[in-house]
Amino acid sequence: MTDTTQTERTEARASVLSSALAALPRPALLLAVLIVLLCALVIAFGPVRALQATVNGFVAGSYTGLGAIGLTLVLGVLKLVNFAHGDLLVTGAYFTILFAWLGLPLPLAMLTAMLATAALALATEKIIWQPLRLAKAGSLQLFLSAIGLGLVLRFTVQFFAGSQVRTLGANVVTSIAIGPLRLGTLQALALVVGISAMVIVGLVLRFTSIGKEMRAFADNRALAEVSGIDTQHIINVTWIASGFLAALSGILYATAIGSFNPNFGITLLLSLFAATVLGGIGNPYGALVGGLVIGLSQEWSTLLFNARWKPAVGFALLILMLMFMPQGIFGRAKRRS
Amino acid sequence: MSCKIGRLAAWAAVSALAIVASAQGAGAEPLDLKIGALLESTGPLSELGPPAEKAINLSATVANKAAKDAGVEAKVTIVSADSQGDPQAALSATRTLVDKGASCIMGPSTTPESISVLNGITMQRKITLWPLASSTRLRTVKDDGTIYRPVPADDLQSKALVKAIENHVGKGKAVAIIFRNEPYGDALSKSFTTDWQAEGGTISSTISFDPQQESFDSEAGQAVDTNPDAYVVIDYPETYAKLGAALVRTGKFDAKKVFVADALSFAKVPDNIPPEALEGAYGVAGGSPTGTDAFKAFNKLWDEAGGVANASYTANSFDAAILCFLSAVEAGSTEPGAIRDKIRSVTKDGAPQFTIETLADAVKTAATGKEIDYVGVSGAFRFKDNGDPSSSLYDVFQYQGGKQVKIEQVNVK
Amino acid sequence: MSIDFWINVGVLAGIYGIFTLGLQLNAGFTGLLNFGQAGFMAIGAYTVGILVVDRGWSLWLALPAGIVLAVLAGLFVGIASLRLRSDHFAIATIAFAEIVRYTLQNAAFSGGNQGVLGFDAEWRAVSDWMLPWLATIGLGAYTQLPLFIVVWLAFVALLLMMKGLQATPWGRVLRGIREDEDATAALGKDVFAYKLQSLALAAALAAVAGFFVALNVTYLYPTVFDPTFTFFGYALLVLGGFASYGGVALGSVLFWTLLEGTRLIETSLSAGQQASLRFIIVGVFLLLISRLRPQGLLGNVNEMRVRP
Amino acid sequence: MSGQVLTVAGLVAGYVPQVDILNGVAITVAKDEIVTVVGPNGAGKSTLLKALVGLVTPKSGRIALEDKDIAGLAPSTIVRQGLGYVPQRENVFETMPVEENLEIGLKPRRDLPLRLRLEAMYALFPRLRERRRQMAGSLSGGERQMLAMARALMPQPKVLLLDEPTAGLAPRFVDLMFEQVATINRSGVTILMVEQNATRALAMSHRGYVLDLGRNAYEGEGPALARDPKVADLYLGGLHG
Repeated sequence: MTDTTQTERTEARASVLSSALAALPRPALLLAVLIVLLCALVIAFGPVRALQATVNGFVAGSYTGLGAIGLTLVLGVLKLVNFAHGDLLVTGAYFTILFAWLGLPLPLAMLTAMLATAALALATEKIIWQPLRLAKAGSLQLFLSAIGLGLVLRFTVQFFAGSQVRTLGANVVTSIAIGPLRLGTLQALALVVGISAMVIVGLVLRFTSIGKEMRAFADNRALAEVSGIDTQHIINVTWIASGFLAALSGILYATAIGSFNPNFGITLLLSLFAATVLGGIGNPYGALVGGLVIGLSQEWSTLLFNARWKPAVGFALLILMLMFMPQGIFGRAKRRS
Repeated sequence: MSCKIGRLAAWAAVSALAIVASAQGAGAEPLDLKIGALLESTGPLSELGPPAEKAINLSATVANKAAKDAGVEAKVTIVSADSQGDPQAALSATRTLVDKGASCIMGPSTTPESISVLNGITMQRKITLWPLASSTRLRTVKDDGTIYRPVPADDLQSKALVKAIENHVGKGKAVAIIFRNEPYGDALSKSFTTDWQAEGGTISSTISFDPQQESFDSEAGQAVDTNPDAYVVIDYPETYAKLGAALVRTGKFDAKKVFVADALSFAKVPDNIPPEALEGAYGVAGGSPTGTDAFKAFNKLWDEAGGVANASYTANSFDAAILCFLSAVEAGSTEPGAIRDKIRSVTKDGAPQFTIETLADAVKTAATGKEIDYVGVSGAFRFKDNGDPSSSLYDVFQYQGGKQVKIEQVNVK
Repeated sequence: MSIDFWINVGVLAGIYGIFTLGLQLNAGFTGLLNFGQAGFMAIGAYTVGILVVDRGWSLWLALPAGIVLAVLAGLFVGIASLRLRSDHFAIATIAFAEIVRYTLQNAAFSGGNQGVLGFDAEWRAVSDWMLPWLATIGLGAYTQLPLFIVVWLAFVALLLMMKGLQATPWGRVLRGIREDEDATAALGKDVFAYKLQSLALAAALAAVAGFFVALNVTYLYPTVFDPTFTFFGYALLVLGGFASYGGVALGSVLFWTLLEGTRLIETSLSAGQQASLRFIIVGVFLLLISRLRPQGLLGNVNEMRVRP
Repeated sequence: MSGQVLTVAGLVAGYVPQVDILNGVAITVAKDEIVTVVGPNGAGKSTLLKALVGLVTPKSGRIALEDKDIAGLAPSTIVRQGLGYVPQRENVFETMPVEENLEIGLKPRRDLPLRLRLEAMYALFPRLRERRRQMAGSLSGGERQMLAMARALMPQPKVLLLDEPTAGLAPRFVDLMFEQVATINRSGVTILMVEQNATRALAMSHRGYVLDLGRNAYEGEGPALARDPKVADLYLGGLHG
């Protein structure tokens, strides 16, 4: 009996997928705060510097936010703290290198890499996560497995590809001028892809049958089961989507940033988690907006402090948000019965 | 508890037996030299691992060929271990190298690793350590003459940078410093600031960035916004690929105003760095290497060997291993202390000079016990008492068409 | 020769053991997912280093000061974030540890990027005094042996202390909190205060571990205290067994034997591949252990779940 | 066994290998009946329903829905065979609007038209129509219970399993809830219910079972069982105060 109660409590305590539209007040509040801050920065540092920092914040945020969308799905739907997610991004980028080396043209190599990473994510479900779930593994065992999987993925990539710096060879220096402001062309692409991915995932979750089932599963797994939802199917779909999105963001990251090695996933990982939690676990809009909020706050902070404090600013923001807005920007507190 | 200690002891005993079984008569002919390579194969600096590994392996190939050509019975084997870029892991890694019989240890790349390895192991065993770290802090520790740095320390290099900027931009100008927030960038930026201001120059901005961030556009913007006469960039290629792209994207950046420190000195600009970020940029490299035949020969060797592209400090790693080898030949021993005591005899000012191309002759001469002067790929080595290179000659180079071209030499004190 | 290597493995196992006793107290016995342990360790270690180098304190006086500061940090973190949900608490503590690390790297008082060096003279004196004494019983050749002995004496003492504490009413209340927080609160126990004490005590243990890290590495540098330290701590905790102090000792020895022992694998691979292979093996091992023996080697299957 | 919609025989089940909560339960439910299972705390009432719907895997015994053996199947499969289940707690998707909850409920029967089923539910529970766009998490206790039942009724189950439908409700809603259950039954739904509020539940049931320590203790017609002094003494004593 205690078993069930505990799982039920787990689910009750986790904030889950929710509709962005229905949760307007908190995002609106956040938007207001951001606008006030931006105005203050414009007054203090002049419009060009403040707005350029804002543009940079959007770019930095899009890298984190896009990566966090896949993570938030697994965290929200499967309640799994997937510490290997960053390494799935790496796998996606290196699959691209592999397929390009095998002779595929780059765009096709990228697509194949996304499919391959999705297949890999599904394979981890079959080989690792499903058996652990059936054995009723606790949260620490799952966490440990995720760390182990991350090590295996990252160092398998490194074993075959080496740890030297790689590039996908895209032109990363061209930029678009908007008045006195500059935005890198590929950075703009990253931002567009990030927002598109967010909207697509959001719409799928909101309106499609599988999306509704995923939300139901995330909300209350036992109830989803007895409502006739094929839960294993939902789990598989979630992994496929997560792997695909991870590869998409890994490839975009590798392309837009232009230079990477197998460590980039693990260095990005804590930011991904921060964006996920900030946005409200399980919400794709939240993941991207969470990423943007971190990006903005970090880039804005460079107007005030030396840039080397950037990461610390991100973590401080995370702690403050957890204390004062624990459900995240788009998260919804679940009432306990 | 006792059972755990017992287990440990059992392990230890097994390992000890293995070592005894494989041990060979020390100092006996022919020379069987093991050179340890402490590589950052994993961890935050893992991009440094593969090029360093290749450089040291190349040195063994070159040394073995030279020994054969010289008819000297000496063999070099490289043993390597992963320092993970972490002082604690570097300790374990070094112990495995020592267990494998390493007489010298090449690397590691950072000051914390170097000091912890020195204090923990190498100093007591008189094993020479050849760190690629340039912090002056390394000088402050007691090393019993075991540290030899194949790279110039910050204080010399910062003076070379000052001279190069004065020659190409002018005295008393405004300079923006951009550095990677690590011991290397931090220390060199501080010495440069002091030296530049002492010469009447101004620093328009000092920007340090966290290497683990994904974009550096704000940092780049801050650097160009002050509209400096020159930029000093202290960075590794991995992050400069991102930072340089961001600098170019500002639209207000002129790579010809850039002066890079030695970690961004390559024969050929690596693929991952956008050409616009370095084309026309100046840089300094210690010991007068660029443009020498040895430098060209090394780069040819590198390209022929295939594998990873050339990167920073590979020539320094290569030279360090060759120096260890020549010292062992000179000492006629692989005993670490004996090698340590001969290093100055193979880098003797005024003795007959040899380079990578005449290495066989160098081996032949050294085997007779005569002093020699090995002029490395990265330049001549003049070690001071503290093991730092004292060479006052620096090449000022410029990247032209993606290649390093020597412009002039400067002399610093 | 290789004995040196294994003594070093033993030193690491002992240090991580002390570090993980705190995690076991928090996660295993109180149900708190403390992921900021590396931060407390850094505070302890840096306090010692800075007091000795900058203020001229004795190393032995600086150690208690480091512990006190780590405890204060534990109380601060606890008061700020213990009311958070458990998974948020985990993330908040990790963020705290990272802020500590970045502060140490960027601030002037901590030596910034250049770290803190030269605080261990008094320990070296002790070590040098022990070596000839060890030599008389035939153990003198191993320079790390004094540190090994001191670390393990401290570890065993602290382990026994923690075991003893667990048997007291205080320890039973903690376990009650892990089992059912609401029920424990209903019995009139101030759950928050108990959790705070648990966290502060773990921070103290982290500070002791940090002191030994400093002696081992001889150099205080921020990256030594990155979150990986805490992850390794949890890995060996789960390996040894949940809610078992003896498991911490066993887990630590096994984990470090594996992690460092894999360095000795001889292959004809390149150095980079060999290094990668090591971590692939460790990763596979972590996957296997959580699959085959989820409760850990000395753990009890009924205690393996942390309340989220 | 003809005429029986649900037949359970010799059912043994539990959560952990060593401990069986159910030790050979046998019940039958005929078409259009309300059958109530009562018993003291820990008798295994909730476990019985969970075993029927597949959330707890039976170790032995037979569960037949009409003629099909459903023991050991996955919950989603069992539900598709025609069993509807309303858990005692956390029985709605709190982060989803009322209408989406109902839509999810229809998953086992994709052949039924959504519009018509929604209309049928709104007709049965007019309150839900008013709240259709509202998040289920913001509903009152009684409304949640209605939504939970409506969700389970969406696919027109052959038997509806109710786990303590009145638990945690304010007294004035308890009457309402029993009325609702009666209404649902009159609309042609067979009901198997587990209740703490035993006397009231038995009084409105066609038949009843008393479970104790995971075994059948008594069975009979609902009202008669409620009046049975032995049953009242042993099992109903303090339960409905």
